[in-house]
Amino acid sequence: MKMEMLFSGIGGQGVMALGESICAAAIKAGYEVTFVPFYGSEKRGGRTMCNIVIADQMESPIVAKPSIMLIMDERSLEDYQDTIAKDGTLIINTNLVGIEPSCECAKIVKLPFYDMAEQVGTVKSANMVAMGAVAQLLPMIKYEDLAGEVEAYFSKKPKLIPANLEALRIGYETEF
Amino acid sequence: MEKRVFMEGNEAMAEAAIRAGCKLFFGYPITPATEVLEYYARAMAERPEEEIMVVQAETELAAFSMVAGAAASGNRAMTATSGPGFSLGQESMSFMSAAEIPAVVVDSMRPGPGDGEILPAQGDYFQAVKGGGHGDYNTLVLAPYSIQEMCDLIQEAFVLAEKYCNPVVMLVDSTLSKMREAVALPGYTEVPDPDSKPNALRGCGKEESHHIITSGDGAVQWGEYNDMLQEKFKKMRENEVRYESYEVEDADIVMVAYGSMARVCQSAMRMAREKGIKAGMIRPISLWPFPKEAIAAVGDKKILVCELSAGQMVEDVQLSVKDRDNVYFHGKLGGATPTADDILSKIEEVIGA
Amino acid sequence: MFKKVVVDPVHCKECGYCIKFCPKGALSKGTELNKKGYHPPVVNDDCVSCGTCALVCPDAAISVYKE
Amino acid sequence: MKTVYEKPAVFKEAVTNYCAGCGHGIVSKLIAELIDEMDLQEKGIMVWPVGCSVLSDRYFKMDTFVAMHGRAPATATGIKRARPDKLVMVYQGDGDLVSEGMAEIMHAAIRGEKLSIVFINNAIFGMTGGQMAATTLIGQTASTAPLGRKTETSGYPMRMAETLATMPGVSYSARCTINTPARIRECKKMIKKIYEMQMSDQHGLCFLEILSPCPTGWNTTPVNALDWIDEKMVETYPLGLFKDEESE
Repeated sequence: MKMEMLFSGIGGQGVMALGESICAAAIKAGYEVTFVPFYGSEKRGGRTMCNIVIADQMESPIVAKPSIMLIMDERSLEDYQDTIAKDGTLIINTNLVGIEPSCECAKIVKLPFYDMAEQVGTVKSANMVAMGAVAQLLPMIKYEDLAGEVEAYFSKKPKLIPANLEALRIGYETEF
Repeated sequence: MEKRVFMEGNEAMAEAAIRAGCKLFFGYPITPATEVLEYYARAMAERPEEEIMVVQAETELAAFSMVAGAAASGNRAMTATSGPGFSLGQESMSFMSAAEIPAVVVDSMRPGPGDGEILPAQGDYFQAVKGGGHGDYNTLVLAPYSIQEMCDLIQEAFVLAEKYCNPVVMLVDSTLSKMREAVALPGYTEVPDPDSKPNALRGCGKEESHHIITSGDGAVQWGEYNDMLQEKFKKMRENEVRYESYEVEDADIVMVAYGSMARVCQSAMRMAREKGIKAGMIRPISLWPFPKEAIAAVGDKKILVCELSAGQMVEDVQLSVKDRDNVYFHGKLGGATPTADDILSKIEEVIGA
Repeated sequence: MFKKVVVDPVHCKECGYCIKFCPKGALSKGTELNKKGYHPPVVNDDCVSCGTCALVCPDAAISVYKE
Repeated sequence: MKTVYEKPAVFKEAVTNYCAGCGHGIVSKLIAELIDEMDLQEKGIMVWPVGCSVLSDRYFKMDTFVAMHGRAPATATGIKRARPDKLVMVYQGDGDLVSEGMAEIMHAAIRGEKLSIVFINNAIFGMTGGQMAATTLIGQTASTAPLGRKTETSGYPMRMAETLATMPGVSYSARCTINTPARIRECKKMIKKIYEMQMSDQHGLCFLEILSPCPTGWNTTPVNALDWIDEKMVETYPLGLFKDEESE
């Protein structure tokens, strides 16, 4: 098994935290995992993108054809959509993406992560909703492990845990 | 074995170095090596019982000189930088090798020339392996390809530096520095007493004094001193070759790659095998000394050298084999790493050639 | 024979500081050459063992004794 | 019989490579006397520069690091941070400290490193044969300034002691010279002072600039060189104490 993923957005959206949580949960499940971050040169509001590979054995950390692509803003879609695998799934945050994807892939999922997050608290949890959605495509990761990572991530701000867990849950349970 | 943790390369390597008893760190911020300095600075602040000492130097020139001073006192010391800083550090690399100072220097490569980019690259191979400083000297150059290996090798690097009284270079790149993966952090190691090292500066009292000098006293004396150093480098060449080979025996084509590029080639090798192409790989772990014999033993198979450079290690591969026409090269410049698919296409092209 | 000032002929480089600063004018340029071609100074009986010559000597070539 | 003066025990037998009348010899001798008197052979680690004093490891029975050109304050930082209980005795000339190593001395001062630095200012590059230094006087000739240093092309002499005295990381800064017996005695007291201050562990960088004769570099005789310090140098480089935390 070897699964390549690419998550991309803009700084502040929590794309990296989302990616790291998925990696940590996959490691718990016993997989070899690599997480490679790419940042734009801007310190705030710049590009944040990560390559994640989950596999049975140690593999190249460089993602060529992601089978899961999470796109949180429009520029990311323009830059990366053409690299998606033919049998891949593209997940788009419709709140920040106004254009139609032009790539060929098996499935395109459009979800308003900001709106969904707002329903359970704050738009800041949009990345958690997105993580829940991505997790639906990762049967090898246990939901409880992912929830555990969310709790660990907010361990210093425990007040934020319930809303973020809720955001994760609605993303995970949204049907697509 | 310790539980595996999900850690960034730079931070894991810094932790492994601390556990190897390297309590003295001198550095200057530079992407993509800065996290080593930051990790050490946090450790100094948060773990007072470990007596860690970090100085953020004014330049890499100074940072390397501080490392030289601290290591000359018999204590384990290191710095971590990237190409532009490693260039400034070359005077110290030459000096430390001449003065027989054991120290560990990390160069996390990014693409040059000039300021370049902050992405992954392997363009500092010549500078690290051939000696970017002045005079005739060599340093061991170790090139890990995973975060686990970064941790294991940096611990070994201190032992090797002390064994040969010579600086050791850890040559990594932006991908390895910045990526995260699961790593079983190595434990705390035994650290020799600084005063037990033969030439450590300690305050001699009435005993024989210890001198760190690199200036000669006439052609004969300095010639003899150089011969002594060369004798030592010869021993290093004989004893410290490290590499791994993968499915070379039945291979029709053997890739040679190191560092993060080797990770990509390893995946490409598996993809090639799935397609029925008999591909293998040799991964040099020590770039100096270079695993010449292992590469020579490949015989008349085709060799494909892959690097994130315009072709630097490929020269050492060519020097290792009988037939240079059998050696093919694939490189990429500027910071983009070829994907496994790119390498697979290159394999198919070379096999067909 | 007791000597108040002993000049090490190997180290002396004939800079003349000892001669210049001797408060008694007891030192003067010697006539014998050392191996480097310098003339180490000679001392006469006016010396009072004050040590000024040793103090100013850049080569630590002078020892001074008192009876 | 009483010994008034004998060569310091810490000195080795080697004849120094210094020219006749060189100030390095006098200052080295003062340091050697202090090592004997203060019993510093075990406490002290010496850091020497590149320049005429580069061969000092041959003169002293001391643990010694001869640093790269200009890097002595950085190297000494490494040693002091690794062995904070030691007295790190740094010695630099003007080519080393003011030209090649300006960043290193300034940043050691910025950090307030616990170091004692003896700085030999002879307004010339001695070892390489009489080239202009950053400390060369205006109008002073040098092999690279055959008509004398001109401010239009080569700027102005650098006053290190005054500059460092303005810095909070510096605990002591003074300038002295060694062209008379009285001044040599005074100089020794000042060197002793900067060593004691470091050993007290209460202070930052301690700096002593010494105007020192270079008869060869100045193209004159040793005795005339001593006069030249008074005639020319002290005008640009006034003697004095610019900062002493202990007396504040």
